Order: sequence, then structure tokens, then C-alpha cells
Amino acid sequence: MTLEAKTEQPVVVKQTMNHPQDSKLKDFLSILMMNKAAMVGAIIILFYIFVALFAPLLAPYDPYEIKLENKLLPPSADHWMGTDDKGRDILSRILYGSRLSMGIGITAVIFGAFFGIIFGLIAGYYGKWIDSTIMRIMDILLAFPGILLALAIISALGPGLINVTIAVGAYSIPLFARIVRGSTLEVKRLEYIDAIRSLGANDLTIIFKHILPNILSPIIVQGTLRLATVILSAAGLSFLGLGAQPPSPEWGTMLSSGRDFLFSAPYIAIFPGLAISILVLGFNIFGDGLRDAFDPRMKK
Amino acid sequence: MTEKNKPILEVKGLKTHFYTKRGVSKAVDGIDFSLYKGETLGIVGESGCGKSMTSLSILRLIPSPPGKIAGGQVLFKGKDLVAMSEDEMRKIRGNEISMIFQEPMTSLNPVIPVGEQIAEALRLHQKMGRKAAWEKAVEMLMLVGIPSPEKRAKQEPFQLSGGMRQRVMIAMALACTPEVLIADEPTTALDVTIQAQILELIKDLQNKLGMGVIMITHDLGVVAETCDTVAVMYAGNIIEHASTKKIFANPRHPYTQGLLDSLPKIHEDKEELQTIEGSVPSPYNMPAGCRFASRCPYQQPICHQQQPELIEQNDGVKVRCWMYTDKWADKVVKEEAVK
Amino acid sequence: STKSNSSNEEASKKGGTKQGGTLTVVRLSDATKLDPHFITDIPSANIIYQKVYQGLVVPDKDFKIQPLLAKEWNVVNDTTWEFKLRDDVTFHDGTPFNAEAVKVTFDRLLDPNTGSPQREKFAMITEVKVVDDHTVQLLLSYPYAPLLSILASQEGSIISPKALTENPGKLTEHPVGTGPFVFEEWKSGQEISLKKNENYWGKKPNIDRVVFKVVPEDTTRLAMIETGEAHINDQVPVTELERIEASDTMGLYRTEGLAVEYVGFNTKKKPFDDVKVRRAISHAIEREAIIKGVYNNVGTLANVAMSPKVYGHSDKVKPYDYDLNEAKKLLKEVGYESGLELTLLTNDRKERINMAEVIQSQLKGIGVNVKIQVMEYGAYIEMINKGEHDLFIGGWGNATGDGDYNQYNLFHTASQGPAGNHFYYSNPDVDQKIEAARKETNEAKRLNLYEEVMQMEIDDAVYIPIRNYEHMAAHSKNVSGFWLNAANYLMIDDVVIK
Amino acid sequence: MLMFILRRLMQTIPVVIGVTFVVFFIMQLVPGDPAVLLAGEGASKETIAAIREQLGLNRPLFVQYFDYLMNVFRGDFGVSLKNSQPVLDEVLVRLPITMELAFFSIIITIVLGMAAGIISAIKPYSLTDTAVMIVALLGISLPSFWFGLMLMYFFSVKLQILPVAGWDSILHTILPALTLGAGGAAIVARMTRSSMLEVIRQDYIRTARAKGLRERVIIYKHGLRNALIPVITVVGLQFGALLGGTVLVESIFAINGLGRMIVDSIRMRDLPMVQGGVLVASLVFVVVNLLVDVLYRFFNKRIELN
Amino acid sequence: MQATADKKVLLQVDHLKQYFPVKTDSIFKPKAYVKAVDDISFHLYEGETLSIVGESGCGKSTTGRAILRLDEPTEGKVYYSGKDILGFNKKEMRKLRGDLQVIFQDPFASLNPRQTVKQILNEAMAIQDVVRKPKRMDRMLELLGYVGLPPEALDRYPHEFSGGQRQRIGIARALAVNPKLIICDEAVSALDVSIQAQILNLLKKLQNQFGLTFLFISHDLSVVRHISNRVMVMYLGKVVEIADKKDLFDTPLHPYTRALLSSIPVPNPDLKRERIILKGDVPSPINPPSGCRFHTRCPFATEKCKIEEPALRELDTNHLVSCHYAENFQ
Ligand SMILES: Nc1ncnc2c1ncn2[C@@H]1O[C@H](COP(=O)(O)OP(=O)(O)OP(=O)(O)O)[C@@H](O)[C@H]1O
Ligand SMILES: Nc1ncnc2c1ncn2[C@@H]1O[C@H](COP(=O)(O)OP(=O)(O)OP(=O)(O)O)[C@@H](O)[C@H]1O
Ligand SMILES: [Mg+2]
Ligand SMILES: [Mg+2]
Repeated sequence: MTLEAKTEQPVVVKQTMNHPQDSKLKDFLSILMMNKAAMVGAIIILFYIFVALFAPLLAPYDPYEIKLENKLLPPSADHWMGTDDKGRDILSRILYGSRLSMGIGITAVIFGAFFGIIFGLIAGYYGKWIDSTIMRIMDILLAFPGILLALAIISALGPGLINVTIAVGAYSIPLFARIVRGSTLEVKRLEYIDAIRSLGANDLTIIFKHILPNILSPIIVQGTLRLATVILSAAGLSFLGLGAQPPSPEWGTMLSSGRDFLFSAPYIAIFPGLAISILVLGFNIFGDGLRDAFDPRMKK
Repeated sequence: MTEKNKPILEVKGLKTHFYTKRGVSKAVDGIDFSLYKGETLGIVGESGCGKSMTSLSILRLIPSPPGKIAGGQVLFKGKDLVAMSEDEMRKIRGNEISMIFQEPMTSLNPVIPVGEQIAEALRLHQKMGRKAAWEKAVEMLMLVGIPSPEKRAKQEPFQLSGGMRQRVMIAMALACTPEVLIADEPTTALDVTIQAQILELIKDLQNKLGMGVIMITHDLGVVAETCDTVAVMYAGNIIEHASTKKIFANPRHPYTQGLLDSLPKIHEDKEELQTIEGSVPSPYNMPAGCRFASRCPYQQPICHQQQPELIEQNDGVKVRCWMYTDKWADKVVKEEAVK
Repeated sequence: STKSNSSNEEASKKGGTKQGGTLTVVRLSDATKLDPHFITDIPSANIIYQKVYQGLVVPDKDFKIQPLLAKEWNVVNDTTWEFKLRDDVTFHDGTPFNAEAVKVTFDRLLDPNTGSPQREKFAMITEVKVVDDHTVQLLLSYPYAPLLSILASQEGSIISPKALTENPGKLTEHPVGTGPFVFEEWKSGQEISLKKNENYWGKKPNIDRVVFKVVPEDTTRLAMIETGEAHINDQVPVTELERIEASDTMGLYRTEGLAVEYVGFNTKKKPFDDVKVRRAISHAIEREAIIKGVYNNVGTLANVAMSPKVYGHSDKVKPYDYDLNEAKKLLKEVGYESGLELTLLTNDRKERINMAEVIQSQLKGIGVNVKIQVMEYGAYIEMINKGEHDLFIGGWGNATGDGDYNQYNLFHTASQGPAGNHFYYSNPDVDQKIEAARKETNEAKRLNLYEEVMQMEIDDAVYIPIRNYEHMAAHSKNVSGFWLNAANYLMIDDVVIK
Repeated sequence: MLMFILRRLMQTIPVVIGVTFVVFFIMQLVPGDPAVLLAGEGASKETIAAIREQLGLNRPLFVQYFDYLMNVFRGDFGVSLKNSQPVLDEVLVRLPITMELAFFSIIITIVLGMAAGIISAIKPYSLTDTAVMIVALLGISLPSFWFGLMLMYFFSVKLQILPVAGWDSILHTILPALTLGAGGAAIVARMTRSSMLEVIRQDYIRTARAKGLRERVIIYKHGLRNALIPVITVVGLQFGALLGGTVLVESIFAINGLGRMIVDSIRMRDLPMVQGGVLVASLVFVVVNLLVDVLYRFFNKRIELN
Repeated sequence: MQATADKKVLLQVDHLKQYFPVKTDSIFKPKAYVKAVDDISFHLYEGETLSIVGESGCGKSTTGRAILRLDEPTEGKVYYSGKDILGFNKKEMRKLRGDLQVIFQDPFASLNPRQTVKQILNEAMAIQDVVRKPKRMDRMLELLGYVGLPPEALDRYPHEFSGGQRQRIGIARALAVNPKLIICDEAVSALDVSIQAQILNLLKKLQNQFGLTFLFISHDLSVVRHISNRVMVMYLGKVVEIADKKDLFDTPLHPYTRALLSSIPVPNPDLKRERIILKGDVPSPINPPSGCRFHTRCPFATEKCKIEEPALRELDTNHLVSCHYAENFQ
């Protein structure tokens, strides 16, 4: 076998691109940057992350310190968002709470995504009875109205941050599984999967090296949108008294305990409510932006 | 074909550009041609050279934004379509100029019975009543050779095969007996035997109705069999335009030559096929000179400096190449090329 | 005797009372069953008690026992009580009320086959003897001082013998008693309606009808009162006090209750089996701050696990004072000066969670690290029934208003676990005294016994008394004449709707 | 089509059985003993044991479950531990209420959502579009119980134009349905918009233009019907979310619905009621999904070919 | 290179059937099947190019996939070098896959968009373990040389190449494991004519160089004529004709082959041929017509064709046809 001297000189389309990995990322980022909404979303999220990281530095007061003599102070120069019914500074609690609420959200989504992805991949890749069995089980999970499932799980495991996380995460499993299965079916049909199969690759390699990376975009989009929902669900559980344990400054708990003062000291509920809404808003518009950025039609 | 002295459709210096975030893509960059009654004009060229955009520009259907007709005229019976109001344009679309699209699978509305899709244009343009329009639609389906058209008219596209759907498209385009029919790759999605049926059908109908047809394709075989004249496009320009016979017998432009040479010939055996090296320039970044220059076996400095014009030769063949001008240094090569 | 600042009682007295109208009462949860022998929860009892059903006797506003279906009674001997019954009473189904009805009712309650969860409260009754048509005797197995208090409670309701013999099962959903209101309809989960008893033997109510609606959300209930959609809301969050008082459409009714709230120790569990640890923690909790800060001064500071309204209460018994130094000293003595970790269990009632948070913050002061564990009621009960908890916030309802129901259930060794002794406290002296008090018919001696027992319990630092309940009701300004008795039953005989 | 429905109905059987199974065993995990809760304050161990015996809670779990399942097939859902009423009666009282609530909510979701979506899609990137979409995003981002209480505060307490709570007249349905439907409406609005924009890019819209049709005809006749297909799916999924959301709304507005019943029953450890409630709720969900599929097929018969 | 009778048979396909179940609405109706490939037999000589032609959906790809066991065939036998590969277990099959490679139609879909060319080629070699690690780099450069791509291409991602170049990457991947047989499923159909010519030239060159055997699937008869030694025509899951290229193009014996050949538009306006225009559409493979499957569209069909299914018979040396009246066209 000799290397032929006369090779047709191929034309490389983009001569300038020397770092494809960078360029891909850059491409993606530039599309994202062009999407104004997504940028707004990203800024909101980054702001929250910043707050979560530096809460101890930013918070003017100890979020846990009870000063009953200070209770129910309206917003003022000392307490920008007022104090709650135990005299704790609401601003400080919200700042610290960002860790919990985002923590719950992110962990729950990761939890849901993890199992959802595995089930979805297996169902989509193997098909047949494995598929129907897994998807029926997912249907069962889905057939429970979400909050009831969470309720059941929390009643079983007891309330608390971790269990709330598991509960709201669990409901995300079938949603991720569905999406992943759908995308897997789509990608599975692509010729490069057949190509790698005909090279003799085993199933694990195909699933995790060739299918998974190529279905990440719908997963990521779903993930950010789910984050929004999950944070709201966690708040809803707090409303039913099944949320985080006191005195955690988890926003949902703050919000739902604030509802007793909705008419007399509305700021107790308004600020955590706003904190949740804006974060959820951030994730929603960021997710939408991501969806656009991942949309192949937007690429060229 | 009988060439009446006055063309029914005349495209002059048509430019369609896409204004995207990456820059301006000059998809159609100065196109001129005329179409006469009863004539079939073929437009060929490789993928992405601007064939579809040319046809869409004529009907002002380019996706906008980002596309825009950046210049030129499209004279239909003397009136400039580019300058027309949207209302006037609507009266022409589907009525006097119709179009058959490439993809029969996606070009029909999936949720509306095909009969209705034909009839609605009739009601609109011919002011027909509901019943009359329906009957006419069924008649059109019969005309394009769909068996039991009454039944088929009530069905939705998914219930028809690809060939039938393409016939529906044709029936739809012809329902208002247009004067110009633009067929954008009407058979690429179809099997050869079905393709033969469809091409035969278009030819038949053209003979019956006497309309001018623009046949867009990249299949030179289709062109050879159906067209009177051919315009060869390359990167947004027409680079050669002549009667079909002349082009196949004696291609002038090096690109046309290359294209014909790279076809495997069904009736001759050759071990190796000719190829054209290199690739099409990016529509965002067109070279200053001839757009084919970098791939051209005959390239000369001038080719890279200035774009040649589409010039009509003595025998009526129009070609856009420096070789056929006085500026060409090496006449011998030119002679050879002509041969 | 009540702290009521509302005008509702006075209002009913002056001027011509207006007749008719439907009273709407909104409440947190629905009734479970309406058969007095099976009711175990206040929301159910509240529907029927003194409205549909009546007992032989009834507590008045000061929780003193007064005659009702029995005109008079006398204690024949230590174990024999005789009751003279009214002769002008008929049940809602037309059956006349007589000694037989009393017998049939109690026989059913005492029959083990009935399976009534209330049977034990009446276990000392060996026989119900019909002396004549309107005289009945209760024969006891041992002297039982608080007998009248249990007869006055909802469990002592007298049920129509006809209903009882014909279809006892139906009583669960359709009560038949002698009271001023006749059961009308129960829309499960939604509302229960009663209508005026036109044949009532006593003073007939002013209103035509009363509807008890289930409205689970606190805010919503109050909003309904505020807009006049409902008249009475007898479960008001303490935090809304000011708002109600400031409102021009709402009035607030407050009255002392029988219940108490306390922080209990699991005395079986390390390190709370050491009395010093319990005392240290008792010294470290500033109870006044809780009453003010958490309860908004609703209710009073408790000195023992028995409310002043309960028979047997003594204000001589003094709990541990707030003394951090003493607390630290005690902890040091038992080797916890470097800190102590404990879990404080509470159910998910808002005020209790708040209390837990405050306690957590207070105990930080002596280096005790508290982890709060909030559990939904069912799980909470299970946890304390199994004795897996450290410290818990508990309360005791004292439905009968008698000290025995309090002391025996909470502190007697036999009551450990589900019966009420979640401290898992066991002290033979205490046991013995409680038993003695139960049988003691001499009031002074009896009161003395309770005082001694309670002092022993405080000495053992079994619990930290926090609060005597105060019941509140928000009402629309156009109703008057209702009151809450100390057991938190809503009394509506005299209600007038403007 | 009928066959399709039949087959899908058959498929729901294992799902529903699975649901009962999961409920049953989850409820076993839940700490808290129904007998203790029923016995009430101060009940002795003997009393509790007697109640347990009476309720048949002493039998082995699998026997209990199996009996339950068999009874369900016979149409007997058992009786509530709490008030001894037949579970089916209790469920059937509440089901119509919840369905009514869900129905009004989904109507709000659909009408409000689609209208907003179409308004947005007709002039994409315009001021109206941006405004509508911002409102929609806010709608998604508000916690529903919070939104509900706010609505109640303004419309019932402040303005006093709507009743606070209950479920007696059409006026009573407005706020709960709005609370429950708003989030979904926002989602549907966004879905409708993007689906419309997607459809407008399709080849057949170009075909319609090439026929010389008016823009209005193109949007409503050729665009909307196709754009609705994904919207239907979303509405179906939304209905599921909505059923879950009824719990909160029913609590806030004191509506005697299924969701609240289930929550209350979980709190009471009233297993038969929880079972019955969840069973019916999931059946409803499954049936709604089936309905969505049927509609989906109706609008998009092409998928029958696959 | 000519395929002669004494050539070694590399691949033998015997009575291959591939049925795909289709969903029916009814639970009572018997299951329906797409009879994508319905009992076909043929063989492939070492070093030759056999083309399969036929209309869309006639079962060309399915045949290729069944041979590769990308879908498990319903029935039949496939012998590779005399061994029945359908009986192979997973491990044996994985090993065999080094010998059988495939090049797909869509140059955009056949490469993992997230792998660089280097990763693609490296993985292929690693899976089959054909080249030791240290030598892989050299081998990759060599492969790129064969298919005419510059070494810089190694670090690029597929989306940075044109369609023709991607197809070259696909070919390099197939070559990486030293295959004996390559199945080209519409390997040039998606390409523009000029690029198509490049790829066809490349395939021929590689075949000469390495003695490869090609199973070339296409519906473009001019391409097929250019590249093959023998041609097999399929219609609705059946083989209707197999012959040496020249025989087939010069004397097509099956009416379908004749219609197909006459339907191809020829890029020569002077050549006026008599065209056989078939009526109607291709029937559904779920309910194929009785008898001869082509009879619904055949201009010469008789009653016999409706009832009796013609066998594939050798009418001339190496010229097999399945038509009752094939003799008439000789
Ligand atoms: N939406 C768009 N945005 C930017 N550029 C576009 C857009 N649509 C088309 N173009 C440009 O227009 C050029 C011509 O496209 P056109 O569809 O006319 O090609 P064609 O000759 O019809 O090709 P084919 O044979 O593949 O149909 C393309 O090269 C492309 O760059
Ligand atoms: N996995 C599958 N499930 C069901 N039907 C299938 C499957 N794969 C192929 N088919 C069907 O089998 C028949 C043959 O398909 P195949 O892909 O082999 O045709 P082909 O000749 O390669 O066509 P084309 O030229 O379009 O590629 C078609 O009707 C197709 O719909
Ligand atoms: Mg095109
Ligand atoms: Mg194929």
C-alpha cells in the first residue's frame, strides 16, 4: 500500500478555524449572545449564583437570629425588606435562601435528569419490550398528579430539604425519560450509529459515547425549564407544610409562612415571592434562548 | 419551438440578497433571461447556486427577512412585478404565474383535503362558486392522471403516494391556466419511472395549454429531454444560456464543460470520470473576478480581476467568460475550448 | 371570667332579638364521624355537642357543671350516682327521652363489641340502673370523683334509643339527639348543616339554620369573615389579631381554654434521663418571650401542664425560672459544658414551628444545639408513640375539664405511649397519688393531691409548661350571642344575625 | 380509530394497576398509623389494637393489597377508614367538582393562551408580541398559591366583586380557574406562538402564498390548524400539571375537590381513600391523555402511517 | 477486472427474508408485515462490484442492512467466505465486522458531529484493534492520503467539511479496519455531479488498489453502469433480474428493467428514445400483488402473471430473470 503522490487537493471550507472545539463553543455562545432574552436570563441566573456564593458577605444580618422585639418591621433603611414575624432580616434570609432554593432546584433536576436519561436511553436504544416496560413505568409516575407524588414521597420520607429535592426530582424523571427516549430514537436512526455498529462497537459505547452527547441539547433545554418548575413545586410543597425544615430560609417556606401576613405585612411574602418569580423567569427565558441557540435552523 | 417576438416574462438584472448576521449572501446576483410563450427554459446548476431563489424572486416569495430583492426587474407582460403592490401581486400568483415546488411531501398542507387545496385558488382567482370550483378541481385531478379523482379529492395528502402528490401540485398550479409555470425540481424526490410519468405529463399539458415553462433542475438528463433553451447558473449568475442542443453539443463555459464531463455516460464505458476541482465560493464572500476562476483549468489573471459579462455570441449562445472576449490573451486555447 | 373584648355577648342581650337567618361557620377541617361514641376529634364533636346532642349535665361558661337533661343528681354512696331526668324532652325522631334512653346509650358505649374508643373513659361504670321512668342510677366499680365532668363532655351525649336499636351504623352520618338543632345534611368534605329544632324542650334558638363549612386555608377563612361571606371562624391564627381588631367588619372573641402547651422531655432517652439536664434546659427557656413573640399574647403563661380552668389546677406550683447561669452550671455538672446536640420534634402547626425556632435560638445561649424536626401530624404521633424523640412540643386538650383526665393520661406510668404519657415518665409516688385523687371525693383533699403531684412532676422537670390556651374566634360584626366554651366548643344557642 | 381507542384503553389497565400498587406501598412507608389517628387523644394501646383489628390492618400486606385489587375489579373501592363511607361515593362527590374546576381552568388556558399566542405570532418581534410574551413569562413564574391569594385579596376582599371561596355559582369558579389556568395559559401562549412561527416557515405555507391567497386566509386556514397539533399535546400535558395544581387551589378557595380529598386522606393515613382518589385521578389523567392522542390523530392523520 | 466464473464466491445470500411488523389498530387483526425483502438469493464474487438497483422502497437498503446484521433478518442464510454469519454470536460477529464495512448515503448523518476526524478513525481502529496504538497516527495519515484529504483534516469536525469531503471521511473510516467487502448504500446519491464523479473515481481506485469487493446500492443507473461488474434489479422486495452489466444494459430481459432503463433521462438532446412509461404507482410492500409483483404495472401482463409467481431462472449464462415471458425479449 503506497501513499499516492497525486492526491486531489481537497478544499477545506473554513481555513481559518484552527480550534474547532473553541469555535463550536464560540459559535454557540455567539448565537446565545445574539439572543437578547437569553442574555437577560443568563444575567439573572448569574446574579443569583453570585448572591448564593457571597451570601455571607452580602447579608447585613444573621439570617437565623431571632429578635422578637424587632418582629414585623416594615421595609426601612435598616431592613431593606423589613423583618419577619420573628424579627429576622428578610433581605438576609433571602440572600442565604438563594443557596437553598437554587440548591433544591439544581439537585432535583440533576436527580430527575440522571434517572430520566438512563431510563430514556435504555428504552429508546433497546426498544421492544424493554421500551414498553420502562415507558409504562414512566407513565405510572406521570399519571400521579405531580404534587401528589411529591406529597406521597415526603409523607413517606418525612419533610426536609433532601426529601423535598427527591420528591420534586422524582416527578421530573418521566419527563426527562420521554424526551431522552424520543431523541434517542431519532439519533439511533442516524447513519453514524449504524456505522459505528457495523464497526463492532458495543452497546455501552454506542449509548454513552455516540448517542448521549448528541441528545444533550434537548436535555439541557428541558433541564433549565424544569428548574423553573421544580423551584415552584418546591414552594408549593412548602405551602402544604411539607417543605424545608425551619429555620431554613428557603424561599418557598418563607413565602408560605408569609401568607399569614399577606394582608397585614405583605412584604414578608412579597419579597420571597419576587425572588422566586425572578429566578424562575430567568431560567425560563434562558431555557428558551438555549432552545433557540441549539436549534439547528439557527446555525449555518 | 415557435419563438414569438415578444417574451412573456423578462428578468432583467435580478438580484436577491440575504442580509444575515454573517453578512450579505448574494444568492441571486444579476440574472437576465426571457421566456416566450410555449417555450421551456431549463435552469441548471449545482446545489446552492441560486436556482430556487431566482424562481421564488419572480413570484416575490423569498423568505423575508432575511431575503430581499436588491435590484432588477421582472417584467411580466410588460409590467414590473418587483414594483407591484402586494395586492396586485396576489392576483398574479397562482393565476397567471404558478409554481410547482420541489418537495411534494411538504409542499401540500397536511390537514386540508387536496381537492380543497386546488379549489381555493379557483374560487379566489376565477371567482367560482364552491361547487363549481370543486368540480373543476376534480377535473384537474383527472387531467393530471389521478385515478378516481372524486375520491382522491377528498383525501388528505398523507393518503396519496409521492407521485400522486406531485400530480396534485401540478393540478394546483395549472388550475387557473397560468401563462407561466415555474417548476422547481418537480421530480427530484421521485423515482425514475414516476419521474418519467410526471415529465411526460408536464410536456403534454404544456402542449395543450401553451404556457411558458421554467424548468429548474440539476439533472442534465431532464433538461436534455424537456427543455428548449438552458440557462446554466453558477454562484448566483447565469454563466451560459443557449438552446439545449447547442449547450450539449458544444458547451462553451469551462464550468458547463466540466459539468457535462463529470456525468457518467450511460452508453459509453470510461474507467475514470472527469471532475471539477475545488468548490463553489461562499455566497457571503464572492471573488471580485469570475466566480469560477479559481476552479477553471484555463484561468488567467484577468479572470481574477474582473467579472466577465454575459455576452451573446454570433450564434446566439450567451456565455459569461473572458475566453470569448477580445480581452482573452491566448486565442488558441479559446479555439480549442470551443471545439 | 373571659377576657372577651367583643361586644357580642352584650349585643344579644339588649334590644329585641332578631329572628331567623342561616349562620355560616367556617372551619379548618371536616368532621370525621358524627356518632358521639366514635368521635375522637374536636371538629366532629363541635358539630353535635350541645347542638344536636345533649348530656345529662353541662359545663357553664366557668366550666362549672350545671343540670341539663338531668334536673338534679345526688351521690347515693361512693359508687352510686342517681340522676333525676327531665320529663319534657323528646328526641329529634320523636322518641321520648327517659331513663331507658340513658341506659341504652351507656350500655352501647360500654359494650366491648361496640368497639368505642371512648369506652375506657367510662370504664368505671359497671351498670346503668333504671330506677323509674325518669330516674337513673350509675353504679361504679370504684369511687370516681370526675364522673360529672365526663358526663358533661360530648362522649356523654344521650342518643335516641330508637336510632340506636334500629340502625346504629347510620348514626355515624346522621345524628339523632335532643338538642336545639336537628341534623339536616352532610356534604362530605364541604359542609354540614343543622336546622332549628322546632320542638326543642328549652329556649328555641333564634337562627333557623347553621352551616359548618370546611375552609382549610387560614387566610381564606378570615377573608370570608371580612367580606361577610361567613359569620364565625373559630380557628384564627394569632398573627391576625391586630388586623381583626382594626377591621370595621370583623370582631374578635377570645376566651380561656382548657388546653395547655408544653415542651416535653423523653425521660427514657439519654441524656434526658438525667434530671439535671432537664432542669438545665428548663432554666434556659424564656417562656414569656414565647407567649409574647410567638403567640402574640394569646393565652397565658402556664405554670403547670394543666390549665387554670381545669379542676385540680393550682397556681402554687411554680416552674423553673429563666436563669441561664443556673442552666449552664447544671450542664457543667453533668459534663455537657462543651455543648449538647438535641432534636426538638414538633408537628406542623405554624405556631409550634415558630415556638420551636424560638426555643432553638434560646437554647443556643447555653450552648445547646437544637435541630428542629417538623413532622406532619400522623408521623409526629407515630414518632412520640414509639418514644423515638428527644424533646417535643406537645399539648393536652383536657376535654373533660377535670384534673384526672389530665394527670392520669399525661403522667401515669400506665399511660406511657399512645395514651398520652409521651414523656415516658414513671414515678410510683406520682402514680399512686393520681390514683388516689381519682377516687377522692373530698374536693379539698383532691385538689391537694393534684397540687402535690404537679409539684413532683415539676421537680422532676418532666416538661416545661408554656402556655394556657386561649380560644379565639373572628366573627362578622353582624352576628352576636355566640360563645366558645373552655373546651373550644362553639355555642350558638343565643346567636342573632343582624 | 375505535380500535386505537380500545387498544389504548387496554394499555391503561397495567398503568392503573401500577398506580394502585405504588400508592399502596408508598402508603405503607409513610409513618403514622391510621388506628392511632382514629383513636384520638388519650386512647390506650388496647383501644388502638381493637381499631386496627376492626379495620383489617393486621393482615399481611400482600393479602391486603390483593384483596383490595380484587375488590376494585368488582367495583368495590372499600370504605374510608375515617368516616366509614364508601370510597367510591366520596370520590364521586368530588370528582365532578375537580373536573369542573379543571375544565374551566383548561378553557382559560386554551382560550387565553391561544389568543395571546396568535396575537403574538401574527406580528412577531413587535411591541405587542414582546408585551404579551413578557406577561406570559410572568404568568409561568408566579407561584400559583401566591397568585391565587393575591387575586382573592384584590377581587374579593378589596373590590368585593367576586366571592372569596366556595363552589356554588359560576362566579365562584372565576378566581380558582384563573389561578389554575394562568400558568398553563402562559405556556400555551408561548407554544402557540412558536408553533405558528414554525408553521409559517413550512413549505405548504409558501405553496399557499404562491396560490395568491390572502395573508389572513394563510394564517387561519393553512397555518393555525397545523400549528395546533403541538399545542394540543402541550394542553394535554398541561392538564396533568393542572390536576396536580388543583390541590393548592382547592385548599385556597375551599373547594371540595379530589385533590384536597387525597391530601387530607394522606394526612389521615386513610389508605382506601388515598387509593381511590389517586386511582381515579390517574384514570382521569390517562383518559385525558388518550383524548389528546385521539385529537392529535384527528388533526394529524399522517402519524397513522408510522 | 472481470468477474469470471472461476472467481471465489465471497458472499452468498440464500432465501433472505426481512419482514418488519407494522402497527395495526386492531388487537384482533393478524399482525401485518412490510415484506421489505422477500426471499432473495444472490452471491458476490471476490473483488467484483455488484450493484443493486430499483425504485425507492424496493428493499435495497434492507438487503444491505440484513447482510450486516444491522437488522436481524427474518429468514434465510448469509454465508461469508462459506461461514453462516447469521449463526454467529455477538463476539464472533463483532470480529467479523472488520471484514464487512458500509458507506452510507448521507454524508451529513453518517458521521458523529461531536467527534473529530481523528477520533472517528481512531475509534474505528480501536474497536477492531487492527492497528496498535503507537502506529495509529501513521495509519490515519495513510488513510487520509488514500481518500485525498490533507493531514490537517484530522483535527476538524465533520461540519467543517463539504459533502464530498465528508463522504471521503466515511470511506476512510470504512477502510480503517481493512475490510474485504464494502456495502455502499447510495454512497454518491446525495452529492452533486462533479463531486459524485470524484467519489466514484476514488472508489474505483481503491478497489483496484486493495482488491475490495463492493455491494453497490443505488437507484442511479448511469452511476451503476459506470461502477459495476454485475447488476441486480429489485422490485418490491424481489430480485427480478441479475446479469453482467453489459448484458443487462444491452439486453434487459425483464419488462421492469426495460422500463427502468428507458426512464432514465439521458443528457443528450439528440438521442430520441422510445420510452416505456409505466402506469400507476409502486404497490405497497405490506400487501404485494399476487403472482408476479410487477403485473399491476407491466404493459405485457397476462392472466398467468396475476396468478403464478415467476421463478428466477438463468436464461443466459449468468443472466437470471424472473419473468414468464422473458424469452420474448431476448
Ligand atoms: N434563508 C437564507 N438565509 C441566507 N442565505 C440563504 C437563505 N436561503 C437561501 N440562501 C442562499 O441562497 C443561495 C441559493 O439558494 P437556492 O435555494 O436558490 O439554491 P438552489 O440552486 O435552488 O439549490 P438546490 O439545488 O439545493 O435546491 C444558497 O447558497 C444560500 O446561501
Ligand atoms: N425498520 C423498518 N421498519 C419497518 N419498515 C421498514 C423498516 N426499514 C425499511 N422498511 C420498509 O421496507 C421497505 C424497503 O425499504 P428499503 O429502505 O430497503 O428500501 P430502499 O430500496 O433502500 O429504498 P430507498 O431507495 O428509498 O433507499 C420500505 O417499504 C420501507 O418502508
Ligand atoms: Mg432549490
Ligand atoms: Mg435505501
